[in-house]
Amino acid sequence: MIQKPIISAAEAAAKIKPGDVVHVGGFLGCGSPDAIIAAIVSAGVDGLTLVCNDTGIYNEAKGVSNGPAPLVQAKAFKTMIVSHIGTNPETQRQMNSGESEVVLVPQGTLAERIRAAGNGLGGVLTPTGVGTEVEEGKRKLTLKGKDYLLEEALSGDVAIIKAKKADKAGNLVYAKTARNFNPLMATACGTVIVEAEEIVEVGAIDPDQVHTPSIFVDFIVQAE
Amino acid sequence: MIQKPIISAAEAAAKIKPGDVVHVGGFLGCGSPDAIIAAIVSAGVDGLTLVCNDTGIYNEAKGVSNGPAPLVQAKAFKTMIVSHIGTNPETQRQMNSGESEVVLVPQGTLAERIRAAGNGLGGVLTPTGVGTEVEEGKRKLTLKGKDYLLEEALSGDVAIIKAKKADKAGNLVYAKTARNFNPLMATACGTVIVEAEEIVEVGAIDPDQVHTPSIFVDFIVQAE
Amino acid sequence: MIEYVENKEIIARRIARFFASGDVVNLGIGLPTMVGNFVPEGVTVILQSENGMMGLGPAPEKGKEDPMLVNAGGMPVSILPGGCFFDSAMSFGIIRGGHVDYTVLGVLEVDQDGNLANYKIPGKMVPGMGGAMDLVAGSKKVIAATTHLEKSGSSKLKHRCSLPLTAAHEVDIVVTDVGYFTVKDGKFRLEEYFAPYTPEWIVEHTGADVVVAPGCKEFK
Amino acid sequence: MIEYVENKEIIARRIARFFASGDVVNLGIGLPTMVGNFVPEGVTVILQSENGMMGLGPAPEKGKEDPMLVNAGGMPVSILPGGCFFDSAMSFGIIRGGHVDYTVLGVLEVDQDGNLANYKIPGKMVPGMGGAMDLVAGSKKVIAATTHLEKSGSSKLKHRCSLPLTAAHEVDIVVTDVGYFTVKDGKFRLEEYFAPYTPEWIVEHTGADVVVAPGCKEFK
Repeated sequence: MIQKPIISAAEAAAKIKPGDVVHVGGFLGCGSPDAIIAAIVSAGVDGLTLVCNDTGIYNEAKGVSNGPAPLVQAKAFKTMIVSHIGTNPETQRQMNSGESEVVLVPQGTLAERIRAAGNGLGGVLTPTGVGTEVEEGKRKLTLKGKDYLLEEALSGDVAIIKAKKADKAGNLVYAKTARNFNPLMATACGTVIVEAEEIVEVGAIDPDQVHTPSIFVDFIVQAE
Repeated sequence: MIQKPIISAAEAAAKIKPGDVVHVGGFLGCGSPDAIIAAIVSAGVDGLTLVCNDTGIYNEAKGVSNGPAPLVQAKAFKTMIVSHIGTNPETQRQMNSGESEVVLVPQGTLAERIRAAGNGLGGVLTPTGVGTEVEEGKRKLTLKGKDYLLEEALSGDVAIIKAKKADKAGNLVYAKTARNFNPLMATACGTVIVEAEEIVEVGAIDPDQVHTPSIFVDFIVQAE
Repeated sequence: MIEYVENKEIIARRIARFFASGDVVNLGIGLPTMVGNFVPEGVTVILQSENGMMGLGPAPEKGKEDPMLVNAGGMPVSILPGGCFFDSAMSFGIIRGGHVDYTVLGVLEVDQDGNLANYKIPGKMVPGMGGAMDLVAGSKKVIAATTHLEKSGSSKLKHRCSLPLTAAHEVDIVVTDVGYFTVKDGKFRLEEYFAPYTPEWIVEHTGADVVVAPGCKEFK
Repeated sequence: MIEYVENKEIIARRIARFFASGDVVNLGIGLPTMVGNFVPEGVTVILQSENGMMGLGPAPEKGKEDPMLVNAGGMPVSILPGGCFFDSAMSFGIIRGGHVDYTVLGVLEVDQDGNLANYKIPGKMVPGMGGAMDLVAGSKKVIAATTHLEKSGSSKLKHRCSLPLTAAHEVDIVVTDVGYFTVKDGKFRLEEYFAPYTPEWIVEHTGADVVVAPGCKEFK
């Protein structure tokens, strides 16, 4: 099996170009690729579009800044496509001041749009958001008397994700609730970089227990 | 955790009523719930609609009849919604004679239609089948210059599936290529019956390694 | 004269009584999370957390938290035997697919047509909908949990929501600290009242159309 | 005069040369499966099987077959280290999502517009499309593998398919036992010819428009 390059967090950050659409795994900081995020902050890339469940937790008083929050703080994002920003006042500030654009997407719809992109589907029909502001600008279809919104695939240029374990070919296993959006984003982006807590030899993971097949992964970063 | 009733194959068969839409896991007999299929043949239910990858392998000369083939032989199906019938001449005979209706669905589309039903989606947009007979009677939508067919969710009354291992709560693990359609069908039907090679205590399966969460499963049958 | 005093515990206690063994339940952040503490002895519910788990257990002891094991609010939790983890697509497949029996969530407003608003106060506060829109659209029964009155004294139950909706026509049950209501035929229907409040007091102090169900009784 | 003799091995051998290390490849049943035997030393391809695996290995020794480990034709196979299993949704997500570099499949007919027919002869034989429609619509490159002529002597390469299509305009490359063609601008373009056949013979014995590429050469 072909092995994937093991690179540094800084090398990973260098793969992200200004203006890229970047999918970032994690849920309120759980399962976020923290070392790569820190390296992108250091690299100072901007004009990015974020696709993530949320913009992380930012609490200055408690000294907490997790998930994509350090990148929000660094004003790396022109646009943020997320389901929740309630735990990051800086995101709300940037949105209200017009410094950045925030597009709110229902969490399940976000998951399906990312999956659709990775799975070659143009989109899906979901009942979520019917009768709400989420409808605006979307096609509505009625099937068997029930209304659905057509939600389109949402792909990205680069995905940065976090795994518990990667073999050197790129097969991944996630831990507990740190799985969340990571396996979906792994399918949906041109370049996929995983930050793995543990890197093991090819063959060390039971083939029935692989969460993300190796072929989706381009680069591996050893988590700190 | 609530435990699920462990029932016999005959009791499982009795849950299927004439006219039901039955999802049957397996791929050319690999990962098929064989004991339950045999029990349905014995029970003599008919007028069923089959949803399955295929109608099994039937080869009289070699004495092979696997997957749903024994049920095809018993004329249990009024309609068969499948992707492939090339390994079962009896299905082709019934189709050509008009004894039963066969609806051919591309395999990936079949997988997504079943998944959509289980996941509360009205349908998905797939490029598969554009420009072919599969288009007929379907809505075609164009997104970003590419054509897609709208393929609708395909639910069922009962799913009979096969697992390698079930805990008593109904969490399932599948083996190798015997996984195939089984986890998708587990989400898509009113009643879900699993035939498990091994039944273990609750807590015996690593929660990161569950393929089908317990809540989808209604009844467990011990495989022979 | 009856004086209104906020009482979140009664809301959580009443909601916990709806569940039967085997029910799959999603509890939202805040007040709904309290419901888990009041599930009656002998009733085993399965708690789902939309960040990707089934079989949510209590918070671990201090010092035993696992940063990889949190609920949808990012708080440390545990998993019960028979629970499992899954990705966000499966999590919302479970939710949207009608495999969750009850979702319990807080509201900013709820109205007599079953509309619910809880994710946005335009120009003021925009936390985002997170998983709420899917939960409300997909769960078999939606229970809105809310104190009956605002601090200002105005009713949380409305003729018509004025804030952007989280979902239209999806709320089945509303439990406040004065009573339990179903949503029927464009009205709130009072099914039970909580002492010291009376049906008369409740009708008077609700900013929406309330009918008192024929069998309406006191909850004890 | 050149006499046509069917030669499946040359087809498999030529196709195997297209691959680079790391390519994900799906080989259809029959002739395409043979391609796996001719991948050059030093080139490591990853074989995908649409029934749900990556890293397909050779057939096991007789007596060592695992009934739970088969390919999409139901035949016993093995899995290489680093391979993995998945369900049918993931399998076709991989296929439809453009993560398969090459799909190689047999044809009943293929035409100069890149249309392909291989799942149905109305009124005669209807095996069904299985995974072929997804594979052809989703793979980055589609290679049609076919003997050049029918037993009857008629060309498998057509101006226009007459049978129901498996997919429209998706075929990139056609390899027969006389040469290798690309599909371009509504014509077959001969890129390489296999001795003893010559470009002239091939143009004459193909029931479709064939242009000979400027750099067309003999394959060795």
